Parts: sequence; C-alpha cells; structure tokens
Amino acid sequence: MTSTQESRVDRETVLDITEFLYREALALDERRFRDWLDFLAEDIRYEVPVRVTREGLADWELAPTSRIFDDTKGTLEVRVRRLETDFAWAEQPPSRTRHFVTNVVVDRTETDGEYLASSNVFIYRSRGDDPNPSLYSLFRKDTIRRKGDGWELARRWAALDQALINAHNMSIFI
Amino acid sequence: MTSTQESRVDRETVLDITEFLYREALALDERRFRDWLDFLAEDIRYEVPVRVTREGLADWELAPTSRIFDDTKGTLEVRVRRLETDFAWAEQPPSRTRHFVTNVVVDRTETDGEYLASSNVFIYRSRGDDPNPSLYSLFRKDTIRRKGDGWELARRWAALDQALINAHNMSIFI
Amino acid sequence: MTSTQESRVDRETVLDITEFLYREALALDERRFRDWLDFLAEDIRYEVPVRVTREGLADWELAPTSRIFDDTKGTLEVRVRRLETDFAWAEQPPSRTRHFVTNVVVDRTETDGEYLASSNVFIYRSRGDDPNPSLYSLFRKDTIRRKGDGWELARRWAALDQALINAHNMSIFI
Amino acid sequence: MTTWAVDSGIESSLREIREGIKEGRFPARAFNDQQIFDLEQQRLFPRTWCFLAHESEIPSPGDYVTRYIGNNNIIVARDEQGQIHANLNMCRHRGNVMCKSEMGNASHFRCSYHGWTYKNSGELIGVPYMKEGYEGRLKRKDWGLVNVRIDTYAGLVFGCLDPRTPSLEEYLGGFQFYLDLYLKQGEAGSEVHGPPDHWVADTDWKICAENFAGDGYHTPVAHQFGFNLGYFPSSGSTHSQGWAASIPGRGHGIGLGHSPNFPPFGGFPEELTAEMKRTLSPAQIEVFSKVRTAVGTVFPNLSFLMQPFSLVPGETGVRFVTMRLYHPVGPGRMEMYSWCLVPRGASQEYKDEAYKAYTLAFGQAGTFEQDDFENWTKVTRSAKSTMVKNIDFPYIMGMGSERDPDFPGPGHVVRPYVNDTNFRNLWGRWADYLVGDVEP
Amino acid sequence: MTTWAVDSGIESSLREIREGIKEGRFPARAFNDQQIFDLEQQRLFPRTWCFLAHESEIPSPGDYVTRYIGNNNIIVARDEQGQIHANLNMCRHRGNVMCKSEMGNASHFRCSYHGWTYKNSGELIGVPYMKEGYEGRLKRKDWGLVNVRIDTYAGLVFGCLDPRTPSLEEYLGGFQFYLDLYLKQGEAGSEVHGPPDHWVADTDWKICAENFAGDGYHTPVAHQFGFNLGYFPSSGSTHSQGWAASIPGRGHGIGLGHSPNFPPFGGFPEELTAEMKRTLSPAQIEVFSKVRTAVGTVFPNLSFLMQPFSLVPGETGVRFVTMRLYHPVGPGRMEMYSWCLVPRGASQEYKDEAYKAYTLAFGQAGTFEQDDFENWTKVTRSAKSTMVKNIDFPYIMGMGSERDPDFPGPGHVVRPYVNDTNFRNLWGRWADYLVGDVEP
Amino acid sequence: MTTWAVDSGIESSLREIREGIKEGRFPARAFNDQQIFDLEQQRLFPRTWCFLAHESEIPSPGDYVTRYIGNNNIIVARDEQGQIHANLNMCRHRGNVMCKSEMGNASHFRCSYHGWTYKNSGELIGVPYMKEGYEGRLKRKDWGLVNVRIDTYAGLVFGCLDPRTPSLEEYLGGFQFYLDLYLKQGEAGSEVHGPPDHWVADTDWKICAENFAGDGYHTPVAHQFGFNLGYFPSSGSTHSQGWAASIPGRGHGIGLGHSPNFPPFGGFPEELTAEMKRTLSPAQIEVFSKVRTAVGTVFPNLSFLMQPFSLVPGETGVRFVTMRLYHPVGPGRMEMYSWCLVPRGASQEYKDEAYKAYTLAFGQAGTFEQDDFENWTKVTRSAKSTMVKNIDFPYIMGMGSERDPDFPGPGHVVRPYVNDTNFRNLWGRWADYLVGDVEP
Ligand code: FES
Ligand code: FES
Ligand code: FES
Ligand SMILES: [Fe+3]
Ligand SMILES: [Fe+3]
Ligand SMILES: [Fe+3]
Repeated sequence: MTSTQESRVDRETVLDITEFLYREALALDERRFRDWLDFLAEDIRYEVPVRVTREGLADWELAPTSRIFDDTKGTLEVRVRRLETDFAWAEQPPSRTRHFVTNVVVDRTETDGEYLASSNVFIYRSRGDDPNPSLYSLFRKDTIRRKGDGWELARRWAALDQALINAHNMSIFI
Repeated sequence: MTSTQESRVDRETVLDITEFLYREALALDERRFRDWLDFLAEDIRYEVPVRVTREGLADWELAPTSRIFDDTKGTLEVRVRRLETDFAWAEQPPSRTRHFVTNVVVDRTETDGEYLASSNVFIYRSRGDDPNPSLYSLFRKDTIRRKGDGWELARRWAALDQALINAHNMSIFI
Repeated sequence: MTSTQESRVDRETVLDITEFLYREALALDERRFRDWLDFLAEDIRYEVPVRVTREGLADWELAPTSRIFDDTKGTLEVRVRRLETDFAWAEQPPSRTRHFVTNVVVDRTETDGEYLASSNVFIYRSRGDDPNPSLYSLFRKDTIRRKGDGWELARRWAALDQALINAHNMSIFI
Repeated sequence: MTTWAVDSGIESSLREIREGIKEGRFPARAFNDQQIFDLEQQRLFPRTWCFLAHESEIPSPGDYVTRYIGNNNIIVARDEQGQIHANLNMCRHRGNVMCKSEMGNASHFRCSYHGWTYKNSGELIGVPYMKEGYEGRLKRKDWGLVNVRIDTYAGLVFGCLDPRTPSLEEYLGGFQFYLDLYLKQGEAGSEVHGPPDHWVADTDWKICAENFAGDGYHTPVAHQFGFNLGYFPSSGSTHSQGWAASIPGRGHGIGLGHSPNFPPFGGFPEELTAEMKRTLSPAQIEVFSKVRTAVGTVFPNLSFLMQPFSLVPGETGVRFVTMRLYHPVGPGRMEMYSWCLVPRGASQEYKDEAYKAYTLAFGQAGTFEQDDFENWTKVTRSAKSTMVKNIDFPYIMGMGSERDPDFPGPGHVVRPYVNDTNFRNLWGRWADYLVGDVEP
Repeated sequence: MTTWAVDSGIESSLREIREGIKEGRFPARAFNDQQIFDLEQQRLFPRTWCFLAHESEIPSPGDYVTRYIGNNNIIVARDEQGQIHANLNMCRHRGNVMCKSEMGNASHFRCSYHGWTYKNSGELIGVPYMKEGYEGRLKRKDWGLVNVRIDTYAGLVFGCLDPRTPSLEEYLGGFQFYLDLYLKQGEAGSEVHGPPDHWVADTDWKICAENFAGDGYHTPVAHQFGFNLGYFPSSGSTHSQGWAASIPGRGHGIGLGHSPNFPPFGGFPEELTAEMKRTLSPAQIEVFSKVRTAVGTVFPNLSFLMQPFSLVPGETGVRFVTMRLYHPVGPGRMEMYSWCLVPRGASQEYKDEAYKAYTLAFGQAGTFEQDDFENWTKVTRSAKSTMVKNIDFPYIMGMGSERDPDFPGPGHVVRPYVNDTNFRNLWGRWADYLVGDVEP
Repeated sequence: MTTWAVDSGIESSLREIREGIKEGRFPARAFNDQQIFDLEQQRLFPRTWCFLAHESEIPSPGDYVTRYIGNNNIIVARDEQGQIHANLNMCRHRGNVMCKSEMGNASHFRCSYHGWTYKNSGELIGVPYMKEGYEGRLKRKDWGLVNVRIDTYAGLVFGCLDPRTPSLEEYLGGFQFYLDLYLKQGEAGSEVHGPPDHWVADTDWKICAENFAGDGYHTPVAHQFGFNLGYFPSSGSTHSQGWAASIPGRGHGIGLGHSPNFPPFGGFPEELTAEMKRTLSPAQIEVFSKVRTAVGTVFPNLSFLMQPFSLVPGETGVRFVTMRLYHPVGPGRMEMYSWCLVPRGASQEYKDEAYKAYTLAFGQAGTFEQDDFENWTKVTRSAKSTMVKNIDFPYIMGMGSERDPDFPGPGHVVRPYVNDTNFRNLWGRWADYLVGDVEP
C-alpha cells in the first residue's frame, strides 16, 4: 500500500488534531460540559444515525432519516443546561464515562483549514453500584476546523456499532 | 528506565507505521477487503496460535503447533473471495467490527527496511440484533516493510488473550 | 477552543512520554515485573482510590482516605517478589492482561523535568478457561520525570470507573 | 394487603390481586417477577392483538420487517400483490432463521442450511433433492412457514396467535376515537418518519404501559427540568387539569392534558388543523382541540404520545407524535421500539421539525425519555426486593369519580388529568388475562 | 454420606445434613446450590440480625449509607436528633428508589418520579396534588417508608426483618467478649478508616464465613508466600497452636492463633495496650494478651480479623483490623464489603500505618485476600459439579475435644487453633435455620 | 404433532417423542429447552461413555489434561507407570480445584488451600497437621480423589460415571469398523496434531451431533461458496450419492459421500494407502476406497470428519481428519473442542499440509465451520420460540429403505447419502436414555 505522499496531511496537524480530540474527550469524561461546548463550532452539526440490521448487500444499514442525536449547538446547549439542573435524573448519580479515542486518521477536505478526522471511540460507562458497565463502540467522522491558533469541531458524525442498543438511555455525549 | 537512544527508531517512521496500521484497520472495519489485501505483502505470513491454559511456569501457553489462522496471501485471498460471494453465511448479516489499535511500539529488526511493530488490538464485534457484542483482546507483533514510498505488512502474528474463545466463529480478520 | 500555545509541551516530549507509557504497559502485559520495576522512580507513589457512588453534587466520589492500592516502591517490590514465588495462587494460572493505553495528554507541572501525563487505560484480563474476561476502565494521572536520557514514573494515580468492582481480586498492576 | 404466594397458589393470588385493583391497590411485586412474566407469556400475549408494524414501514411489494410476539420472531412482509402476511421466521425443515435482518426486500426466502425456499407469503416452493431424498413422501403444501393471523387499523398492523380472539375492531372497542389523533393527522393519515429507535432496558414493560396510559402525575417532577427551563408548555399549578379516558373491560386508556391558556390545536400547522376538521368527527374535533398532551396505551403494550414542544420558552412550538412498543424479554427486562409518526401529507419541513422535537425529547437520547427510563429501571429494581412481597401501591386517585357528563368521547372519562382510573382499568384487564378469564 | 434430594425432599435432606454435621461431615453441594440459596433467603437472612453499618460511617445528622439485607436495599440514616433509622429504600407510591447513592447527607428524600417526600426517618410528609388527585383518600401516616428494626453493639448497627427475633444482646450470646478486641481498641473505641472496599466474587458467602470463623489450617499453605518471605509472624512448626472458641447454639466462632515467642499484645502501640488494660475485663486482658491472630465470624455473614503485619521479616510490625460483610447475591456469588477498623483515639500516624498494612494484605488488591478469593472461587466452582451431589467434606478435627479448662473466655473453647469445631457449630446453626427450627 | 408438556408430563411427552421418531418426526423444541437439558444431564451423559481425550495428548508419564463430563471437571493423567487415570478435579478436604490448567505434567497434585497432596493417580498421600489436627481420625485411603472409570479404543479415552454401563466395546457395537478410517490412518495409527481449538457457541450440541451423523443434505447450500469456487470436490448433481450407515439401538451413525469420478482413496498419500491395505480388513478397504467424505457421530457427542480439500479447483488435494467434541454447558449452549488427527507415521510435510487444510476449513476460523455454526446458532435460537412447542421437523428421508444388500460394512446401511435414517437412529437412542429405558 503506497501512501499518497502528495496529499498527505502534515504530521504536526495530525498530532494537533489528535490532541484536540483527546482534550475534548477529557472535558466530557471530567464532566466539564461548559468547557466541552467551547470545543464546538457555532455551526456544528452533531449527528448519530439509527442503525438497522440489514443484509450484506442492502443500500444502507445506517438509517437515512432516523437519528439518535441530531443536534445543533443550540440543542446541545439545552442538553448541557439540563445537566446543570438538579433534575436531570438520568445522570443522578452521574455516569462515569471514559472515551477511548483511537485510530485517529486525518485527511484533507475540499475546504481549506478543515480536516476530516476519522477515529474509533470505545466508551465505557458505569453507573451507581452496577458492576456491569455499558460499552459502546463507535466510528466517528469529525470535521475539525482551524480557528485562530487552535481548532474547533465543525461536525461530528458518529455511528454506533450496534443495532439494538444495550443501554436504557443515552444521557451521555459521544 | 533509560531509553536506548542509539537503537531507537526515528519518530517519523514510528508515526508512519502507526498510521499504516490505522489505515489497514479502517479497510477491515469498512469491509473494503480487496483494499485490505493491498496492505499485505505477497509473502505475508498471517498467524494466530491456539492458546491453552497452562501453569505459570509452563514452557508455553501459545501452542507451538495449533493455529486458529495460519494463512498466506493465497489463503487470505480465498477468504476474501468467499466473502464476496452471496453464500458466506457467517457474515450475513455482516459483522460490525471495530479494531481499536493502541500501544503501537516500533523496533528495528535485523533486516533493513523491516520494522517490528507491537500493538494491542481490542476488537468489538456486533451482529444482527444481539445487544451483546463479542470482544476480543489481542497482542500483535507485525513486521512492517518499507515498499516504495509506503509500507506493507510482511508478517502478522497475533495472540488472543483468551483460551476458551467466546464466539461461535472467527469469520473476521484481526 | 484555542490551544494555549505558550504553555504547550513540545511534540517530541509528548511522543517520548507516550512511548514510555506504552513500553511500561508492555512490561506488565509480558509479565516482566522486574523490568517493570525499573520504569518506576525510587520515590514513586502508586495510588488507586476507592470509589463510592455519590450524588452529582457530593464533595467527592473518590474516597479521600480509602485506597485499593497505596504503594511505594518497597511495597511494589514485595508484590513482585510474591509473584516470583510458586505460591501466588491468585496468579496461578497467570492473568492474561492487556493494557490499552489511549488519550495520552501531557502537561507541564511546576517542577522542571516533571510532566503530568493523563491517560485512559482499558484493561482486558482473562484467566483460565473462563470465556468472560474482566474489564477495567481507568483514568490515570501520572507524573513522568526526566531521568538521564530517558524517563521514570514518579507518581501514578489511577481511578477505576466503577464503584462495585467486578473482579474477585486485583492481583494485577494498573 | 395482597398475599403473594411464591410457589403454589399463584392462581389464588391473582384472584386476590384482581379484587384488590377494584379497591385501589396493586402489588409492587407484579412489576418484576418470574412467575408473572411466565404467565404473561402463556396467557396474555398469545391471546391479545399484538402490534407488529406500521404499514408505512413496508410500503412496496417484497418489503418486510421482522418483529416479535413473545419470543417468536415474525416476518411481516408485503407480497407481490401488495397484501401483508405475517409468518414465523423459521424454516420448517430444521428450524433455521429465514430472514436474518430487521428490514429488507425479497420476493422469496431461501434457507441457508439446506436450501428450502419459500415465497414471501410463506408458501414452500423449493426443496433440494426432492426426488432422491424424499422419494415422494414430502408434500410441499404441508410445510409452509407457520402463519400468523393479522388485522389492521389505520395503518397499524397487529398479529394474534389465538384464532378465537375477536376482531381487532371489537378488541379496540371504541378506542379508535382517540387513536385517530395520532393516526389520522391530515387526510393522508400518518406515517413513520423512519425506522424505530430500538434499545434494551432493565424495565418491566408494565411500568411503561401504565405511565403512557395517562400518568400526568409524574410530569412536573420526573420532567422537572423541562418545567424549570420552560420547555414544557404546562405549569405546576394547572397541570392537573384534563381528563382520563378508558375503555372499560378492554384495558385501553388515554390521558388528555389540558392547559387553560393553550390555543386550540396549538402546535399543529394550520393546513393540518383544517384537514383534520374535515375528516374527523365533530366529537373528535371538540375533544382534540382542547388537548395539549395526549398519552395513551393500547392494551397491552403499544403506546402513543402527542405533545407540543418548543425550545423557546413560552412558545407553542411544534407537535410531535411518538408510537412505542414495549417488548418484554424477561421479568423486568424489555426491548423498546420508538417511532416518530408524522402526517404523511405535511411538508417535509414540518415533518423534519416534528422529528427534531421528537429526537430531542424522546428516543434513547431524548431528554424526557432519559428521565422516564431512569425512574422505570429503578422501580423495576425495587419490585424484585423480597420485602415488597406483601406490599401494595395505592391506586386510589379518582376512585369514586363519576363520568364527565359533558365529554363527547367514548369510554369511561373522568377528571382530572391526574388520576389512577385508567390504571385500574388497565390492571383489571391484565388480571382477567392472567387469571385466565378472558373468553377468547 | 448425605443423600441430596435435588427436587423434592430438600427438607429431609436438610435434616440429614444437620445430623451429619454432628458426626463431622457437611455436603460439598451446600456451597453452590440454587435451592440452598433460596432457602437461605427465605429462612435465614430474614430471621437473623444482619449487619448494616458501623456508626462511625454516619457520624452526623442527615448522614446515610445504603446497604442490603437479602436483596432489599436499606437506607441507614441518622436523623436530625442523632438517632439512627433503617428503612427500605423504596417509595411507597410506585416503588422508585429514593436514595441513588451509597452514601450521602440529606434531611429529606424526594422521589424523582412523582415527587412524594419523606423525612430521613421514613415519615411521609409531602404528596403533590394531594387535593386534586387524592381528594382526601390518602392518609400520609399509612404510607411512610417501610421500616426495619435495628439494634446496636459497640458501634455495629444491625437490622432484622423479623419482629420475633430476640434482642441483639441475646443473639450475640456472649460473643461480645471476643468482639471487644476489634471494637474496643482503646477507650474511644474503634472507627472505620474510610468507606469499605466493595467488589463482587463468584464465591459462596459460606466459604468466607467458615474461613473467618477460625480456619487457621489454611494459612501456611494458602498464604505460603507470606511464610516464605517472612511477612507472616508465625511458623509452620508452631502454627497449629492456639484456640477455637465458639458460642454453642449461636453459630458465632473465633480462632485465636498463638505463637510461643510472640510478645503479649505484640504489635499494639503501648498507649493502646494501656488503655485496653483499663477498659477491658481481666479475663479479656488475659486472653487477648496471648493472641497473635484473632479471626472470627458473627453468625451468619460478618467477620473480623486482627493480625500483626510487618514488611521487615521477623519484626512484630503493626496490628490491623478488618471487618468484612459477605453479601450473598446468588448461589455461589457474593458482594464483599471490607473495612479497616482503627482505634478512634490513636494517633493519625498509627491509623495510617495500620491502614497501610491492611491495604497491602487485605482489600481486593491485598496479597492475602488475593490468595483467599482464588481458593474460594475454585471451591465454589467445584461445589456445583453434579458428581459431588453425594459427597461430604470431613469436619472431624477436634470432634471429641473437651473444653480447655484454663481458658477464661466464654463459649466452647478447644485446642488447638487448627480445628473444625467452630465450623460444626456454624453449620449446625445454619442447618437449624434452614430446617426452620429456630424459634423466632 | 408431538404434544409438548411444559411443566408436568415431560415423561409422557418423551414417550410420544420416541414414537414420533419412528414415524419421521422430531420436535423443534428439543433443540433448546431447559427441561431437556436437565434430563440429558441426569439421564444421558452420566450413563454413556463420554469422550475425554486422545492418548496422544498425554504421551508421557505425568502428562495430564482436564476435560469435562457434564459439568464435572476431570483430570485425565498418565501415571508414572504409564497408566491413564481419570479423577474428579476436586480436593476432598474442602473442594478446591486441584489442577488449574487445561494441560500439564505433574507426578503429584498439591492443594493450594490447606495443602492436601495426591498422587496423579488420585491417591491421597499428604495431609498437613495430620497429628495435631486430625488426632488419628482421618484415614488417608478414604479420601482419595473421586475416581472415574475409563476405557479406550484405538487411542480414544472415554470415561463413564455409571458402573453398570457395559464395556466400551459393546457400547460401540461395531461402529469401530468405520472409526478405523479416522483412527488407523497407517500402521502407527492416528495422533492429534496439537491441542484442540476450543470455543463457546450458542448452539445446542444435538444440532452438531445430527449434522455430523451424516447430513450430506446441507453441504451444497450451507457450503455453497465451496461448490461455487470449486474447493469442494463434489457437484450438486451427484452430491446425493453414497450411503448412510448406522448402528441400530446404539445411536452411532456415519454418512459416506461418494463421487462417481473421484479416484479410490483419492487424497491419501500412496504410502498411507498401502499401509491401510495391509492393516485394515478387506471389507474396510472396499468401503473406504469409495468414500470421498466420511462424517460420523459416536453417540452422543463425539464426531469425526474425513474430507479431501484442495485450493486448486478440480484437484484432489489432501485429506484431513477432524475430531470434535460437543460439550453442552446449558440449553442451547455448548463448548466446542476441535482437533485435527493426523497419521502418526506420515511425514511431517504431509501432516502439516493436512493441518493447513483443516485450519482453512475447520476450527473456528475455518470457512466451512463458520457456515455451520452460523446455521446452528440460528436453529438454536428458533427452537426456543414458544410458537414451536407443538411443531415437529420432518425426518422422513429414507423411511422405508431396505439395507443396501451389497454393502460389506456393519449396521443398517441405506442409500442415498442424503438421508434422515441415521438421525432417526440417533434420536431414537437419545429418547431411550431420556425416557430412562436404557438398561445400564
Ligand atoms: S433448515 Fe432450512 S432447509 Fe434445512
Ligand atoms: S414513585 Fe415515588 S412518588 Fe411516585
Ligand atoms: S481444600 Fe484442599 S486441602 Fe483443604
Ligand atoms: Fe414521562
Ligand atoms: Fe486467608
Ligand atoms: Fe457443514
């Protein structure tokens, strides 16, 4: 497999974006949700499609119209505001999440200053005194946009590797 | 622990090989099996030993003669050709796999242009509407060989961290 | 999210420390416990607090006084010496562990030559012919100290993301 | 106090439970118990009409989805003539699963074990080595897929395993009046917006069924964040207003929440309101115009909710409809299917807006859904405690209430919205089935 | 050989088992069996005093912890007057869990489902829409949390589900004499060093209870590393020395290991020894001075260990105390709670040193604990084998032994330390409960 | 239609099932049912000869492997004199597991709990504190490991829990004739190529046992990829050719697939064919020369397959043999052990080539194995559906067939290969055991 040297994203950018994703995940896992919102572009599209088990040759397994999350910055702020109340029962006691972000691969997009970052995310989630965690596996395709000296998340598209989700709710971010 | 500066592989090579492994995993998880074959050297040895529970001081726990996979490029192509038919029932509907490749460490080998890449791989695999995924943990020792501008996989040796495998088949690649 | 360029740790150090953590994990997973001790500073503090499920707004969820591990180099050596006997029944047959170290983020500390490395660790542990592994998720905050040409682990603080631990013992290192 | 016989005597316990319901008590234990689960699987679900699919999920010939009745996986397929069939998803030769996906399109199903082939209507048409192997002994017509009887109402496809169960129309017994609010949004009716959310929960299906049979009582507390942040168009002081309507002896029930200042048909686009006024009955129009929230359960485990939702506090927002099926898979464990229904004739824009509201509020990442399931899994956990074996919950709200004389809709209709009346009807019917007293 | 009746006849099997114990045999199968587990949940734990918490875990008004009796989650809370209450952690309205954390502080509990509110003592004080919804039908005083009777000894809080069970004092029946070694370390008594280690294990609780009722026999082999590396202040040749003390007919038992050259009160700081000499009885002083290891079980599932530990081979080291609760959650499965108890009045330095010793030896990463649980999970696995259904284990050590006439402590006391006598008493009492012969 | 009695009446159901088999029907439900599983554990596996190991797995003194009969873990060890012993892997003192690995070498086993020590033959030889603790009460000879009776055939070691079961020779009842194809490859016989693949599957063991008792019917569809790509040396048009041989009243059965143009002994190296011609009987030579595929089951759960395999479409390729044990661990759940047997006397080259063919086709990553388990787990899932409780599968192929008069091998032998005759014999025997009608 020959790497296509010419179109390759420079190492520094790859490492920068990787660190950006790690720090974003840390904000989530430390429940610094306001900080997390700062990682997101104002025009972010945050999307998690519903998955349906299909035969190998079907047109789609990720539903074209159904979404588990289909959020804007505005609706994500609503979710955060909710978590800041005393009445977000689903997170009382809080989920303990750990986002294991791996396999970060960065490619150019057609837009200057925007990169496509693919990553695998394994989420471990434990609550209360239940010894059995919920485990989620996802593939993410993020658009990361240069913003001043740093970066912002312009789009998150994440697909759960499960059709029948093994969790009584999805009160966390992914 | 002093790092042995002299024998250390240069950073660029380590990052290159890491990216190579990530892109190889992506080909598998996106079921682009023909693409995946392109990552493999013509003379690849692809090997997964059977593990047997032994006492702490036994000579071996990985069986010297028994193999779960013991493949060449030729037999891997047979497997891919099979997956391209309509009759690979084990993958109908297809497994949803996610290869979490971590802890990539690269060392020199005695052959110029060949590197030993150790990595941990955690595979999440879900099928149909079963809410319980199969999880596999493996240690991989790969030989990565420079090939033109890029790289190829000259050897894969991977050991499952389980003696009694928790899956009704191993119809995926690792 | 603007990255604070000035205080940022240089890339080389981050990659060095990341590799240090990978090689340290490899020593554990290959059961080279004597080698592993060499990664640790003489004055290491090795600490894993007990977690208690608390309401969202409680002062602490990680107990201020209770510890699963609270070790020095001396007591870690005791544990290793024990594992070297024939009578460490808990590890007979040995655990097969795999430490998936991800999301390594490195920050400066107030001490010159010491860095704070945050990382996520997912541990897969299998024993005997039990097809069900134990899975642990941890957040680690390590202090990594420059030592000659290399590095040493000056402090490990690791918190399990579980309150009721799903394992009949913790005879492994984390 | 209901005496709970753990081993023997469940039959007499059930009779006691049935009596207790009339007096306003229902035992905690019923919400998580192996014996109850087993009896439900034996006496309830095989005798009721069980929801399978919405017709709009399989619009074209060959389309199919696979669903469950009890632990039986059922193929619901539209044949080449457009007719819908339901068959057990099992090969008659050695029992292989025929359709391995949740959704697809096929005119025929071919078994991957020995190759028997069936039409999507269930007829066996192909058997390999018929001559060499069977030597004339096998009659194809005897070995078609196991058929399941179906019946439909306004796009809803139900299946029933018992041939003696009366027609769906009789079974619904007038509840159609209320269902039309969800199913006849505009002249073209309703359709699913897409495949359902589907997840598992350690929740007993009955807790959900009760909650959606009109538990207006929980909203200001369970969804307090919505009240506090202004996203829920009701207020604590008036939230108890409205009606609880139920079909006596049928189990179905619906809660109709009313807000004094909420505009008639608030949240519906004008065209839709106009269409509904044309197609629904005057009684329906009168009732629906006053309804802010409509939350109802078709006995035993299919529910609907219509609710306006706005992200701008104080505004009316948009109405969305969710349909949900609680599929029991064990005592205290279920699979949830949650659809969003939209008016088939509405603009794509409106459909998308309604779906966005749905997805922010319901589905497994929905903020209201999160709250509900959190409470429901906790109720389920408590119900298993041995200390609750003789503990009843109070179901005494609206015990002696008279029917609202001015209300034009069918069934037993009482005020206020905050009420246990629908639940007594629900559990009464449930007890009839479990006791075994339902004439099939 | 005990005949094990798998289906029917468990009652007569149990009587046979009870007879067998007297003759020194106990069936393997009892350590992992669904029927036995069920009977324990029905006949044992609901009738005994069950440990809930140490008072020092909830020192201030409003403090609470949640614990279990059987599968019942219990809130143990200190009210505003400082009095401790235990209540089932379940809302009486629809069964929601009230306290969702293991530990906290609250004067009131408000239910997250419909908002019913209780004092931390259990009294129901708030019901939303009381007027609109209940119309006067609901009496608050009838719907408080379900109360659990409690009793205490020297900081230990126990709960009991059976009102007929005699007082804790009578239940302990003199075992307090030995418990004081753990609970009255110095004038200020003992306290927990922090919240307990808490983990699950595929181990039957009874194996732990037996081991800690004085299984000195296992130490030189199960913890051979400690002997070999010199961390355990005993030697194989003298390890059998000491006593086994038990309270006949009560089930409690303690092993008292003695080393000929170990200094009296070795490992205690001097001040503490001095304090103990002032506050304990002369008989206690005489016994405790000779004890190197004290390992005992309060029937059925609470244990204690006091042990000196030094990392310098040959030195006396420091004494630590662990208290542990074996909470059964299924046949062959349990949750372990393990606390470290420290003398409340000792210096922080001493407490920390004792805790360090505890944590290196016990708790789930403790080296001794690791060995024990390894063996216990393996015993549990074997016990499920069908081939063991008629196999008994030998419990014949110390069968005919006379009481040690010189021993000043209460109960039946025999030598040597290596002994099965305590276990016969333990399982005899267990069999009494399972047979159903314990007068409540 | 077989009436399936869920609670009581399983006994009469079983008798009905047994009658039904004769008429060519067997109930779907049997393939995934708790009651059936329990009865198999009680009435079947404790009475049959159960495969434990191949002698070549433990070639030297001290070698052992651990295997299962039911849920009993058994040590199969070769003592210092070279004799093989089987014992329950459980310490008689308190039940600890003795050997914690699947394979090893030891002359003695020492228990890690209290140190009791046994010879690898099972004899108890060491007890710590024998004097101080047991005071002469314990007799070592009474407390050896629990012994399991064994018997062997051509390298296969079987164990039996029932002393009344007749000898292995009688039990096999002539099936040895066919087994020799797998076990006597050349004068030196067969050996394992290495430790077995070992995995778990949500598959009922009986589905595998039936499939390998000669299900030639499934091959062209289940393994269609092999036919399509040319790796399987058979074609759809002739695939039905061959024989089904079974031992009436014993349960054993084998399918012998024949291809008209396949060379005699095709795929065997010449030397091996020559050796076999010397050592096997003329009748065996006649039968084996015609066999392309031989796939058989030793009742109840041990199977063998011999098959030529080539990666070059159209070529004969190499023959490989797999031996497999289906170890049931629950209703619809099993552990699979899969070995490759090679001719002991063949060249390493040939052994390796045969093993490569095995590993590409069988073992959990094997392409044929993948297909089979996919179908089998799906059959298992279907069998649990409540709707199948009265549904039988057709077992009518070869119902009235006469024995092939020209076939020189023993047993009931019919044509063609595609046949249900072996399965009726298999399930008939199974039913005998479950009904309880097998004279032990
Ligand atoms: S199981 Fe379908 S054809 Fe045999
Ligand atoms: S369940 Fe607590 S108030 Fe309803
Ligand atoms: S259990 Fe083996 S010696 Fe005690
Ligand atoms: Fe709600
Ligand atoms: Fe111990
Ligand atoms: Fe096959």
